[in-house]
Amino acid sequence: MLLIECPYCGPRPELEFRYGGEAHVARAADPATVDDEHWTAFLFWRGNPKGLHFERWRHASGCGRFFNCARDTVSDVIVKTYKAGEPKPDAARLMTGTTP
Amino acid sequence: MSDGFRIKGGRIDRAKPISFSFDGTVYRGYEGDTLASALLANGVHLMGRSFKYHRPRGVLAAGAEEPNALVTVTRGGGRSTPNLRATQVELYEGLQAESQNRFSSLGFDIGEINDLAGPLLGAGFYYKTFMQPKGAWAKLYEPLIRRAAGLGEAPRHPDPDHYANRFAHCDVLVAGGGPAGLAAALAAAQSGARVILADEQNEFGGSLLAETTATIDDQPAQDWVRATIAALNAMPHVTLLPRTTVFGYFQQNFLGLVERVTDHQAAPPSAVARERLWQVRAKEVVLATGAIERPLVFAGNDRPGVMLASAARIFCNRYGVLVGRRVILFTADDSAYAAALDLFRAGATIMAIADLRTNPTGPGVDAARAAKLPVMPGTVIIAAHGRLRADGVTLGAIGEDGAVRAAGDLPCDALLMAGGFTPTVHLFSQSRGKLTYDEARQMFIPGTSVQRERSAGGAKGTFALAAILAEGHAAGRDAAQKAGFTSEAHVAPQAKGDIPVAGGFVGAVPQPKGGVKGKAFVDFQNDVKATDIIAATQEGFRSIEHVKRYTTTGMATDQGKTSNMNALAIAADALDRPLPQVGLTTFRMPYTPVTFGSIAGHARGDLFDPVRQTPIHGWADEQGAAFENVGLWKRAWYFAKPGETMHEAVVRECMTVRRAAGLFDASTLGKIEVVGPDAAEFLNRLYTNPFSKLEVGRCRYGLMLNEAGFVMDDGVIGRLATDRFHVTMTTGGAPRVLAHMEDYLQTEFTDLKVWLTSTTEQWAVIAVQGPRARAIIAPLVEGIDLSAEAMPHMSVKTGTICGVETRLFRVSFTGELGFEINVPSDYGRAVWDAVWAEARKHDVCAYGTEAMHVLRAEKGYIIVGQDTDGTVTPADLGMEWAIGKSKPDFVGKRSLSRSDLVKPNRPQLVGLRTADPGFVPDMGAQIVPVANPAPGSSAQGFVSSSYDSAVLGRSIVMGLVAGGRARMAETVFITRLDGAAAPATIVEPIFYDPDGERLHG
Amino acid sequence: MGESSMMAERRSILPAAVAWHGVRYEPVEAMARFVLRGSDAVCSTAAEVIGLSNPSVLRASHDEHRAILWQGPDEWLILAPEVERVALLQRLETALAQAPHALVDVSHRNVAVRLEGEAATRLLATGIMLDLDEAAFPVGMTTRTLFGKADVTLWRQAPQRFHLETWRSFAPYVIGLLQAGARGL
Amino acid sequence: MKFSALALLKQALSGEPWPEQWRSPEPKPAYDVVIVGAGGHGLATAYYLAKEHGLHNVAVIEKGWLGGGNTGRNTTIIRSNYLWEESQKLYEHAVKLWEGLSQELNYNVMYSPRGVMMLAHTEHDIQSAKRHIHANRLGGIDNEWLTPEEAQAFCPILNISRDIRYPILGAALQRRGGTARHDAVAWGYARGASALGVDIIQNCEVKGLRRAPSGAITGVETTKGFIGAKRVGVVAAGHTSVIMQMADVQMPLESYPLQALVSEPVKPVMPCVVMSNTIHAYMSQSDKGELVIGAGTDAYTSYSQTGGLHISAHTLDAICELFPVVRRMKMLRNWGGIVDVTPDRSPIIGKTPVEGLFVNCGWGTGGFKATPGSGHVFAWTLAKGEPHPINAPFSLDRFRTGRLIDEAAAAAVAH
Ligand SMILES: Cc1cc2nc3c(=O)[nH]c(=O)nc-3n(C[C@H](O)[C@H](O)[C@H](O)COP(=O)(O)OP(=O)(O)OC[C@H]3O[C@@H](n4cnc5c(N)ncnc54)[C@H](O)[C@@H]3O)c2cc1C
Ligand SMILES: NC(=O)c1ccc[n+]([C@@H]2O[C@H](COP(=O)([O-])OP(=O)(O)OC[C@H]3O[C@@H](n4cnc5c(N)ncnc54)[C@H](O)[C@@H]3O)[C@@H](O)[C@H]2O)c1
Ligand SMILES: Cc1cc2nc3c(=O)[nH]c(=O)nc-3n(C[C@H](O)[C@H](O)[C@H](O)COP(=O)(O)O)c2cc1C
Ligand SMILES: [Zn+2]
Repeated sequence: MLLIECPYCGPRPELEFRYGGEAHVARAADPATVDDEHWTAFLFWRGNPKGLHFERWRHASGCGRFFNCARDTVSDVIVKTYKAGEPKPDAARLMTGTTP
Repeated sequence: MSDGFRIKGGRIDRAKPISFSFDGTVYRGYEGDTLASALLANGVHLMGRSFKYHRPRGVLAAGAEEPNALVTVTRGGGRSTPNLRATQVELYEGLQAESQNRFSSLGFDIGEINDLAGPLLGAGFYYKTFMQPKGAWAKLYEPLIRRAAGLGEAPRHPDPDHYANRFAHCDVLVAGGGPAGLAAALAAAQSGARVILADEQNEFGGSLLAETTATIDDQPAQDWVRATIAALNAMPHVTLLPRTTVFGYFQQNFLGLVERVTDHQAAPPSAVARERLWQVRAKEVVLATGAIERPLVFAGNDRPGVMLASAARIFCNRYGVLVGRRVILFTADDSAYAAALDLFRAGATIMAIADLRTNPTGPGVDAARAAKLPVMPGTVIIAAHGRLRADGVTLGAIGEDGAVRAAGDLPCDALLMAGGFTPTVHLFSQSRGKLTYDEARQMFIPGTSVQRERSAGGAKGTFALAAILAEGHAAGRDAAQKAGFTSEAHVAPQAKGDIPVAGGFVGAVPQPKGGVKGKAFVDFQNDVKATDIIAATQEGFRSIEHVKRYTTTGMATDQGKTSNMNALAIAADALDRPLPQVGLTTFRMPYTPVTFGSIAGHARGDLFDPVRQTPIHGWADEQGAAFENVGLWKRAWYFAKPGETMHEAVVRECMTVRRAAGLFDASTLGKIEVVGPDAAEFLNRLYTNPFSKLEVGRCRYGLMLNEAGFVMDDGVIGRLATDRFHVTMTTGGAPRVLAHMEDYLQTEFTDLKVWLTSTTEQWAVIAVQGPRARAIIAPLVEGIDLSAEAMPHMSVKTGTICGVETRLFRVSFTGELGFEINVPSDYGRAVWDAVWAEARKHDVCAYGTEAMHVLRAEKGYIIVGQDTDGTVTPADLGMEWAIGKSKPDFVGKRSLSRSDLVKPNRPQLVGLRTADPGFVPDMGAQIVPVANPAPGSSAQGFVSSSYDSAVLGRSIVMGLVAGGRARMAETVFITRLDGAAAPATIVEPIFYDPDGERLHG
Repeated sequence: MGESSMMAERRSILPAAVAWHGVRYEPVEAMARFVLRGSDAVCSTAAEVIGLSNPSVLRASHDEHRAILWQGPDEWLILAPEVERVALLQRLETALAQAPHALVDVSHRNVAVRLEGEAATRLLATGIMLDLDEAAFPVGMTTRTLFGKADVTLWRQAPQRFHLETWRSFAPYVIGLLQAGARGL
Repeated sequence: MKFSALALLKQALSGEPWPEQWRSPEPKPAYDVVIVGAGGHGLATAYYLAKEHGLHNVAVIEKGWLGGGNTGRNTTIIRSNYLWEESQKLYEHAVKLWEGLSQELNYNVMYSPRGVMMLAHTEHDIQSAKRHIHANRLGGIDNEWLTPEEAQAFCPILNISRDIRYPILGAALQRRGGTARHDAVAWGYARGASALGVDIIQNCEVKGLRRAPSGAITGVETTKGFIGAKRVGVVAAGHTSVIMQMADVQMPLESYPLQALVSEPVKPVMPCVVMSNTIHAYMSQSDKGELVIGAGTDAYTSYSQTGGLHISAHTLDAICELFPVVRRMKMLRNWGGIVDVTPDRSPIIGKTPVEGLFVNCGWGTGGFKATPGSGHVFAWTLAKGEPHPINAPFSLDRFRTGRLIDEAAAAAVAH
């Protein structure tokens, strides 16, 4: 069970959270203007990287907030969590800063 | 039988004799014994039969690594536990154990014929045969193989025992309570850290419990153990967990421990849990799990009476049992000399100490020589003899050239093997730490850590007691320090006088040219021989993972604790590759097998999942309602009167609603209060329907799509104020809908000032449906004008009922005049009772979900999840009317224009009028164009709703049919499981009161 | 229009108090409960109306009869005596009229139990995954979390006294799990 | 050397070692077809390419040991009682091949049609089960409805008490469903393919996909150097996204850890396969005697091949409810695989936007059962450059048009 740092409540057991899939997949302001290709990408295409993954979690059984998380999908080590709306951190910088 | 092999000394309590039985024979032991030690004391070595060849087997080890002595312990009823290691079963008065995997008796087992057929049954033989004729495998061979395989019998009755769970947190978790673990726990605890110390054994002390010569801080080692435990016990921030196995090491220092609470008791109190699962989050971990001795691989090494030297020493010193009177040792390790000396002092004759090494030296060897024990350097055992018990060996001398020559036979009644120790790195590996190979000492030891842990003692390949204690102490301090605790200087305990492990051997021992007859086992439990491993490599299985799976080495219940290193060495040798390159197989949890029940814990019966009941549940129960599970809720399904069938009850309930009225408990309906200045705009974006212009006091149906454009939920939404909506949704969908709304609100539509609060449980909901609905509730309602003009269909008003505040909805899911009375939950039952009292004056009934389904189907109202399945669009349902045309966007809108979603032949919701009015198709029946479609034909759709409608006197059917709405009046066929498909006509999906007059009554 | 002057009777789902080994369970009396949503300023205003302070993150502010429990960065749970419910709701809405917010009555949605006794933390550890050591979870701390499979709000009122709040229909599960846990103490 | 009882006897008497089951060659500079991934699907593809399409200049490149991916770590449930016609055709094609696979490969894969029973616990489950049964019968696939009593007769240790939290209301039974020995499937195909000239190159990881200026595939970069290929078929299960990324192709995939566990072996108690999608429990008993239990996926994507304790616990909760006699039995080993999951829980088999690059992936939690069929149609696709009619609907394009084959919609999990 992961230990996840909620940006509001601090470290909490994974079971209090709901995973929300890849982060920073923005919904177009006006979907009507998006062509099929891009709309399909928005709906379904996912990076699914082996390595650093930016993902959404919600502290569902806690403060209820969605937030973002940078996690290494090989080691499952959580490198950073940050509030929804905050900019995506620089991946390269995050990885160099990590000790497993 | 008498316990003739019992000697003086040991940690058993001679004041507490115990009688127990094994395969029906009664024996005597003492408190403090294990089943294995007590049997050995009685001279019983034969304790089991092997998996494949059914070879007679005795005990090999004294602890968790035991592969052979597996027994079933029964306490009657469902309390039967197979595959227990006799070395870990603590003796209690009346214990009953049975041997396993033998056909007839342990002494005579017809399965032993397999031993003779050995050459036919080499590694992977079953992949090469049993293929002809086709089908014979499953019918003929497989059942035979299955019967022969397996070990013990699964229990026959449900387990009546109780299992507990505990979440725990600590600064330092110490796994293993031998010298390393005790020193670590003490050092950590002295600095003030919260410490948990767990050891799988009944007593702390580990290897020290069998130590005779060493002293620690100038006292006998066992006295130091006692003092240390006492010191730890006195500290309130220390939790000592004996009989507790650390079985799993998960992410972020989360560990699973299982504590055996009552298995060692003769009469466990029934109120107490049998086992307790500890789920521990530790800041820091110390792994002090010790090391496990390796057997040596030679012919006959599996015979009863052949065992590990360390085990014999433990039986002797800890349990006061001599495993034999004429003992031969076969060693490559100094520590065997400690065993030899101890057994010798206890009265055994040491027939020979065959040492693989040409020039063994060290304190153990010196002491043995001083005691005139027959030390034979450069000697191997070529084979051990004896069927049900080892009775002798053939010795071999290793020449200068390295060749082995037979050097005569020697009798014995016990043969002890000492192949060196393998550090117990299971937990370290599970934590994803990387092992490194210590070339000189031929062992894998912990290398790079990944989590916040460190190893100490035998687990790290450190074997001299002084060093073990120093390492344990340092590890404990380091762990505490990393967890934020610094201590004033406590010094590490000082030790001397032990005979440490030194040396060792991996692989198959040298043999005379041309080999020897007889089977040399590597994996005892799975009957894997050295030759099997070599054969596998010859067959192309070059990866150690392939070797493991092809030979099954390391896959038995001991997971190769005693065998993996030997298997690896033999494979590496056969492949002519360096051992570390061949590599180990993956260590997986659990360290030793863990009871399913302890993992499931409290999650059984009503605690398996919460049982949610409405405030009115009790009433329905009193009326004898049948309930159905919907999500976590129990919902009243139908209210059969005595003697009524379900069908009769449902017919009565439906007819009553249509004729007069019915009461329905709709409390489970999901509810969300959407509040804030942007509430209407938020709903505009989440539902297909428009909400901006909805007047206060009015309701609107809402259809919710997922982003892919498919229907995900629906419900009625009432506007209570400009900035306040009462939103309802399906019972099962409520959690999903709230999560979906929060997702969009928090991450996409962050510009909106609106908040969501679940109010599902704030309100009990009593639906009163039917022509008499208004008359029923009128006497109870205050402050609300119930007239059709003041309160038309799809409106909501607040007022009081029975003096209680209510949100009263005029809505209908039956097509009748209907109200849904929302009252605060604690009042639900009383208001229901009051409404019921009124209702009875009108000769009405309560109805359940089944009647509700029929009534709504008669009206063609859909149920999301039944008439939709996650692939259905609003247009498929003919619900284009629910889409706000002028809205620029809502969730799912963009997807609706994708090419496949606008195809004309998509399945569309239609009614189906069966030619035979009495034919009620199965829900899920397929729609086909002919009565007898050829197998492999395509379906044109399926039946989504199908009921017997009492009011219409016929069946009513809805279904999704390809291009259905353009096919009105066409005849199609509906499949049945008991014959040809039956004809039906495509009609509009509304069967009763098509103009909706009754709604507005 | 009805002339009913009857007053329906309230029925709690909570069983009566029980003492287990080392810990006593007790139903908490009916209360007024509101969920308050909005900015921090909204909570400050509300707190002033109630006469309490705006609780900090993961804390409760309270007096003998009322409490504000932090639930999330824009969410608070207000507890007050049942008799104050209607008046308090009005006073709060009046005070908050100008600030965007949501105030929702959940007096019947939630129920609460009180656990007290030297074994209280051990019993809770049957289903609560959080560290309940006083250093990690001091008196005055509150949070939503899980108790087994049920969502709960936990509030530590004294070293060995806890207020455990859950949705009404989860109460039998929560109490059942406490009871089962009491066997494993 | 042909395997048979006689051969076994001869070998036993002579003491001669058996020949290698497959060769372990070094890679050639180039092949007609390179398959990435020596799981069951990749090996079957190679076998059928050689056997049925005359393509012998084929390599299967494997980063680890063959069969060590999900093929070697699945709960081996085989069935074809899927809902949608497209799925039925695909999985039934596989079941037909399973029935003769041991003979085809001269390797006992221990296909055991002991029956797969899927439990219904709610009214909704019953409707869903009946829908499957009707759809399957129409599709020519056996599937029948059992009452709780009939279900218990088929699996005597099943608890059909009405008093449990989610009582069993009935079950759908596919008698032709069952299990097979996972490892034997990989080994049998490897042996068969190798004998037909296919090079299986283990311990060789594909690190890049080389493309011509036109964009077409020319080969793969590996840890053993460049290997040329006219066509490349990616059959890498959990790692598909990673490999497709090498050609800048984004996939509708997410990789999740899926766990399974076995109990200690016991004498036969479990005569069939039982699945409960509603409360997440899957159990059968292997020929060796372990209860083989499928757990769920972790909530988050991961390539770690392990998962959380709570996931296994959730499954064991359910197993103990359904089979209360096993509560006292013990978990022997627990492990994880990495499953690649598509949005509609159906696989993707076919062309990609890159010329010469083909993909077979997205089998998620349930592709073992498809192994022979998947290999068979994918071999056709690679040989002809066009999909076989059976896999044509399983194109990547369906996510754009919305023509999803959503098995998840009707059943929560597909094992
Ligand atoms: C726990 C579990 C239980 C399951 N239960 C069932 C079940 O009961 N029934 C069922 O039908 N299905 C089940 N499945 C699913 C099934 O196992 C898979 O769908 C199926 O085995 C996939 O086979 P494959 O050959 O495509 O993949 P794999 O066997 O995973 O083969 C893919 C291969 O590609 C290799 N590879 C990856 N990247 C590279 C690279 N860069 N270079 C070279 N090689 C590479 C991998 O090492 C691997 O060997 C289960 C899966 C799991 C994990
Ligand atoms: N001087 C001697 O008597 C002597 C002789 C031979 C070998 N050795 C070796 O030297 C080492 C002694 O020191 P040590 O403290 O490192 O080891 P130890 O063997 O004394 O203690 C390890 C303890 O850890 C327990 N354990 C192992 N895995 C566990 C788990 N997963 N969960 C809970 N408990 C677990 C064992 O039961 C044991 O009590 C041992 O490896 C021992 O075998 C000592
Ligand atoms: C159907 C099946 C049955 C298995 N039976 C056993 C078993 O009896 N003993 C065992 O140790 N492992 C068994 N395993 C698990 C393997 O040892 C191993 O854990 C699995 O192949 C995953 O590989 P890994 O753990 O090396 O990563 C079994 C695996 C499967 C798929
Ligand atoms: Zn939080």
